[in-house]
Amino acid sequence: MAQKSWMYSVLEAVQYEMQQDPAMTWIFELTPPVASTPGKPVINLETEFGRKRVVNTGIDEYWMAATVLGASLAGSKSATYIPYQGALMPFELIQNYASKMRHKTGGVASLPAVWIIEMTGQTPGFAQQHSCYEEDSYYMHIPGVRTVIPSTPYDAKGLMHAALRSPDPVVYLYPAGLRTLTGEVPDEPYEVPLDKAAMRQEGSDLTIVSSGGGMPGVLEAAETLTGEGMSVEVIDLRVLKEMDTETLVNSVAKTKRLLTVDQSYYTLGPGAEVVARVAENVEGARFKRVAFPDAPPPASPEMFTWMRPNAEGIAGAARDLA
Amino acid sequence: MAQKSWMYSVLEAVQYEMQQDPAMTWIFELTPPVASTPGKPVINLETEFGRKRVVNTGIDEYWMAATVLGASLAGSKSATYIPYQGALMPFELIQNYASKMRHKTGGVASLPAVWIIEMTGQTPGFAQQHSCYEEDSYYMHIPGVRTVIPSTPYDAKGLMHAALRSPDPVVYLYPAGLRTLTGEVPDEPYEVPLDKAAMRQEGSDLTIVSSGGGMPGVLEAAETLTGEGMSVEVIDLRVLKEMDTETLVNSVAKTKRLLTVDQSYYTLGPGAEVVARVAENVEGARFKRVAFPDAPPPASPEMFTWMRPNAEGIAGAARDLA
Amino acid sequence: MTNEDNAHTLRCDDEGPRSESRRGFLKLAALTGAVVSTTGSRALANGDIGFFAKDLSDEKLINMYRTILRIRWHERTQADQMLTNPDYRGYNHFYAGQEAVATGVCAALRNDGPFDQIDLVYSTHRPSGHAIAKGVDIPKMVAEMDFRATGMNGGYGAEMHISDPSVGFIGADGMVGPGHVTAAGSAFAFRARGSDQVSVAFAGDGTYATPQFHSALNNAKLLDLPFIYVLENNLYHQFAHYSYSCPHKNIADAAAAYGIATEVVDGQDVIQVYNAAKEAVNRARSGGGPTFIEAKTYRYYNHWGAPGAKAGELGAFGYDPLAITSFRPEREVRAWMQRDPVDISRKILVDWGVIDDARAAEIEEEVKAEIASAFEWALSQPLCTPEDGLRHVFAEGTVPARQFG
Amino acid sequence: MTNEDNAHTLRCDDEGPRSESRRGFLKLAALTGAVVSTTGSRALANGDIGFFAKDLSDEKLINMYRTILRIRWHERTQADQMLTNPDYRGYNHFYAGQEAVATGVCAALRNDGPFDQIDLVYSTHRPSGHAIAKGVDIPKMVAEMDFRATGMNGGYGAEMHISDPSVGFIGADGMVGPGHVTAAGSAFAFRARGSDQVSVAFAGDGTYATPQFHSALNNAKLLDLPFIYVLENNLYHQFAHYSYSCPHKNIADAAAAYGIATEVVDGQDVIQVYNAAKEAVNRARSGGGPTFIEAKTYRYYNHWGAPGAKAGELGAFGYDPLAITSFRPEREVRAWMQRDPVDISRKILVDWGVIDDARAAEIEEEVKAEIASAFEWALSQPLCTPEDGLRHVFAEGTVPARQFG
Ligand SMILES: Cc1ncc(C[n+]2csc(CCOP(=O)(O)OP(=O)(O)O)c2C)c(N)n1
Ligand SMILES: Cc1ncc(C[n+]2csc(CCOP(=O)(O)OP(=O)(O)O)c2C)c(N)n1
Ligand SMILES: [Mg+2]
Ligand SMILES: [Mg+2]
Repeated sequence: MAQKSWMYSVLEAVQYEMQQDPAMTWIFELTPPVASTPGKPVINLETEFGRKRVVNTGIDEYWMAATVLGASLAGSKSATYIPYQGALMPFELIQNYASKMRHKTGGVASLPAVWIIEMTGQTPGFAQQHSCYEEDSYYMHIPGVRTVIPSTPYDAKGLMHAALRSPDPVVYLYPAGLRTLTGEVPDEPYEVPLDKAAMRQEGSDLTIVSSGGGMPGVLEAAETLTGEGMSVEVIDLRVLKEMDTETLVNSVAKTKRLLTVDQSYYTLGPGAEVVARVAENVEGARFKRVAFPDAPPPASPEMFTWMRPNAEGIAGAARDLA
Repeated sequence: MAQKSWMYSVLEAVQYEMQQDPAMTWIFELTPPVASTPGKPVINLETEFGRKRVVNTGIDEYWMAATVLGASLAGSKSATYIPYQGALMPFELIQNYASKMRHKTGGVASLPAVWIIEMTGQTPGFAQQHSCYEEDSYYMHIPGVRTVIPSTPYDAKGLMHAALRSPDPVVYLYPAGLRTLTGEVPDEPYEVPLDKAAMRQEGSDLTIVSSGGGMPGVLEAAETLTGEGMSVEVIDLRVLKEMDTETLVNSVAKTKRLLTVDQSYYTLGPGAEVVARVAENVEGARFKRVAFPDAPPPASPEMFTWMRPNAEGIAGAARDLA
Repeated sequence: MTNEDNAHTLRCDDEGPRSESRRGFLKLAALTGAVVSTTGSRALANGDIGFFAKDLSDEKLINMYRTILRIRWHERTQADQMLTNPDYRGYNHFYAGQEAVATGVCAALRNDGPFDQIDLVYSTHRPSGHAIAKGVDIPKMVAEMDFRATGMNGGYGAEMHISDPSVGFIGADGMVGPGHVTAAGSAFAFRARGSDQVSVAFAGDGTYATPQFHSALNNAKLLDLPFIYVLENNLYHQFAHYSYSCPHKNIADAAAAYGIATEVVDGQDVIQVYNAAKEAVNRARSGGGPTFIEAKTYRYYNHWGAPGAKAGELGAFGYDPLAITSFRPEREVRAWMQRDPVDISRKILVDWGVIDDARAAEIEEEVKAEIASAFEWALSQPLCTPEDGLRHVFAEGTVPARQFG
Repeated sequence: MTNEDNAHTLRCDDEGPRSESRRGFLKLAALTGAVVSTTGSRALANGDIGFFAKDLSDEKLINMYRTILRIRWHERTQADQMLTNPDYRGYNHFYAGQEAVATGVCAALRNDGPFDQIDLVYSTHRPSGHAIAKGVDIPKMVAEMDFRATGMNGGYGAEMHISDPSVGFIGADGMVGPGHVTAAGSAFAFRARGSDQVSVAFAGDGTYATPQFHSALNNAKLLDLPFIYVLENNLYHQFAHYSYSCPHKNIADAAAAYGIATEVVDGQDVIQVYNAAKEAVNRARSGGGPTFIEAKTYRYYNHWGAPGAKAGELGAFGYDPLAITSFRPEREVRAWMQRDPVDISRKILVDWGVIDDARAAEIEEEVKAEIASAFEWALSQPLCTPEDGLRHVFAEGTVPARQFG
């Protein structure tokens, strides 16, 4: 166990799995598979496993995703890291081809594929095309692909092990804004399950549900609210597909108040599904959603930071609801 | 006014707008812009406007969508008909480039672009890749593009006029399963607004909300339920972006029961957004969603027709809820 | 899975007793179906080098003939079902006319053995010929196409998604685009794990215009992948001539531009196709990178289903009701049918002394019977159970029903 | 909008008094920066044909020199801001080193007049040079890059999305891919409405690998569009040499394969670039279809921002902190800086007798002052109003706030 950066935690899992399986491949475009953390050896997949297995490619994210799929269909576990600029380039391949592969073959296809898809860091100033967080909804609607989104280095490593060992294709969303987080992360391999939400804080007055890049703001708001005497339950979805309905319903059955927080657009953000599932199953509850407005993120830091949900806005919405 | 087929109604609008604007272009791939209806002249855009303005292209739906965008940025109104097999091929172009164009330029871009995107007819036997209806959710999540989905020949024509006259880019979803519908459609041009849901039937016990290919089953179920003495309000969303929240909220404020029906997948189908918006605004209501399960559509007609929501299933869900 | 060890056990796909050299028959073969033209890096010093069919056993040659017949009679039987049996629910994008392409290519591949040693084939929306040539179980395929629970894919996929990895048939693909890049991805995995397997993508002339065409070829070249792109240029994509979407006469020229080895072959002559495929496979296995084969061919039916066809007769003529603004001239169809792959392969075998006319006819009768019984078996198989639609979304379990609220 | 009528009013972009022919200077010009090589359909009978710069007025030549200097001093001033002014928030993908490409190309275009008559330029993530060459208002561009409310795009877009349709600058594009196909779409509209406008896509060597490269070129050729693809090959995409993603030495070979006219030019010499662009524009306006120009060039800064740069000095050297596994050799950067586009253009003008060294230096001082005052104005402009982020989603109205529940 040691303090590890987010990227180090992820690559530690990848390195281990590549050592176990000499057929496993890794494809990258801009982000070299290199990470370091104080007191630990540098991880560099390219030099460790060589350029036949670890390939640096041109600007063609569709090809990256297709190659991982093709490798998996040929029986080789495979993963790729797609930078956020290309997050939706391979969408059709995953949505209409890969995700339906098991079903359409009646279960005979081999599919150990993992697509790590970066979400932007939402850097103020980068604007529209370089600030969107919206891909969670797109990938979450797809059946046949497990979609996960870690929010801590611990989960990032454990979900990566689980994804790489799963016979199902996995879209592993990587919120680049969380890259600066560090945390206590075991050296040994371990799995975080691909179908369970995480209860981050228990409470009885109100349930707040978020995921990925939304979590830091939610945790900060929860701290403020707790300080004000509110008993807040905080759930980190962690898995978007298949969503852990039970944890959500049990919580709101108790609190009768549900606030969802999305860093992505309001309309059909993950929060819409959370509210809908709970509304179908819990009577007499009250609901609210905090989200980025249905507008592309503008460049101006003044406009952008005002539009992005933050701890203060979340806490305000929680107070209104409770 | 005359009985017109769906396709005839649509092309009548396109023909009129192309006659008005000699710069307007049309791009197609498989579906020739030809339609006939008894007693009316055949419409053939290709022969009427020539191959410089009406282009038959290769299998490259991304190019089709990009060309329409490029034409619109150059000041030429433009439209394309993308067959359902290629429904998501141009997704990234629309999602990350076109939809953000007005915002990122601070409002200076010219954007009279219309992408007609076919949804499958959900023909039993066609299976997975050729039976998906799922694109409504993907396009609906995008800000900056108006997404509409007609369910009658009348609306199909009126929404087409409105789309072609709108300064905003429009994704016009075309449920191919409704192609066999005919209806009374005026010969003159008219617009159906790009931001209003349609109240198909008023009632006080229960609100059913659906759209596009889901409507025939809903109307059939409503008839059954009405016959049984239930007072059913039926709303056809017609516009997915921006969704007409007011109509939905007013209805459920009255009925206190909301049933949504999607022919597409349960998770993050349009129904999720409908439920979430209403749940945020109406207290003490009860909710239920009928949808295609979170599974790709299988080929076997036995499996597929059982999975697809139909009038009987909708009526059953309504009875449970009321 | 695969590791470096078994990568070096090269298996020979055409082992068995060599028949006598058939060089004497070369001239005859050249008459029946010469290579249309060659481009790119293929430069043969004389007609013999690269004529790999010279070394094929009689048994293998007869098998190729039998494969062509199986494809043909599967098509004809299914067309007749569609035209005469109101209970038949299957459909097809008929492959008749193109049989020599699938047969010649797959004859050069490794089609049985452990999954980590066989060659893989990615097919298209027109898959039945590729599937049969790669060696799938025909009765199960027929059952799949009629949505039967015991079909090759349990009734989940039907024609546009048939698949059988056990013979390396990764399968059909209803989309035009994703498949060929993904096929190159399998080739990438072979190279990464040090395997000598080969990945083959069948594709139509329509694929040229897709953006993925560039991705597949560019990366196959850059990474020198063991990848073979077999483009069946049957002149039309759906109802449009390929000149609507491609500025090249030979689409292979587009591949040659990447520095990829190319061959343009007569797709009606199984021997020419085999020779080109064998050379490509040799190149790929020995680390020489990708090959692009363009087979000039033609389909006898319309794009989809059997419109214009008559029960008991080969081919479809006249106006395709789906076409509207353009369709194929009937004379063009008839001109191509003069160079029928079944006839050509039979003549070659007879000319080479492998079989005589009587044996050829006998084989055809055997195949007809085999196909008839495949349909008989398949059409008596059980239909699917509705609830099973909720399975096979993930490797384990079922997803919940949602259609009843 | 445009209609057939005004399509025939061909306006000449370089009208005005013709200066004397400069044929005598050709040899000198050739020494300062010869065409690197030519491919495809370009075959000049002698050195004079196609040397369109011979007919340029002194005024126009001086304007080109001024444009190069404006781009250069915009870059250097912004880099200094980034390095020395802690309050400065803008960023850039610096274009310094490539100035002659944008300048030479845009000098051959129609840059003012009604929107339905000017030529359009689609730019990249590295847009400042293209924008200045096309004629945008520099102070407003500088304000936009620092997120000011009065910026060219109201602070909505910043560097990667700057746009000004009034001069035909459709704008920057943060993505690598969508832009070039869309640019071809504008060319499609020109042809459809019978306009003689031209659509130009600037692109980097990184665009070669994108699937959209194929789409753009294939359709431009098939439809003979008035489309010019200017590929600035500065050898690197991000931190990778272009040979990682492209099997061609000249990327223009890829375009030539489609049957598109191609030119490979020395991107450091504005006259060579102008000549190639003028030929391409003439071809496009007269219905001759697309041209692909590959300009061999180099950027003096790292991919993004100013790491490795020093205030007051040109260029960035040493390790790029973003690169990690690969970066550019410092000697390569210095070797390219020997052939600086500013120096080359100045020498040509002096050699041709258009200006002398003193006037050249004077012009440079004028430009420096102009740029300094642009920054001064821009950096004193108001910041944006937060609520305005909800505007410009649709043509009218605002969308609701959602961040407060
Ligand atoms: C992305 C996409 N767009 C459109 C289609 C519809 N489509 C199915 S087959 C086909 C024509 C294919 O032509 P070709 O590749 O020449 O193969 P052939 O049918 O001639 O065997 C088309 C356009 C599709 N399946 N996928
Ligand atoms: C689809 C997509 N993938 C990745 C990126 C990230 N990216 C931005 S610029 C760039 C390199 C572009 O190189 P090149 O085209 O040569 O232009 P240059 O930077 O050399 O001017 C990359 C990979 C992107 N913007 N879009
Ligand atoms: Mg074809
Ligand atoms: Mg570059």
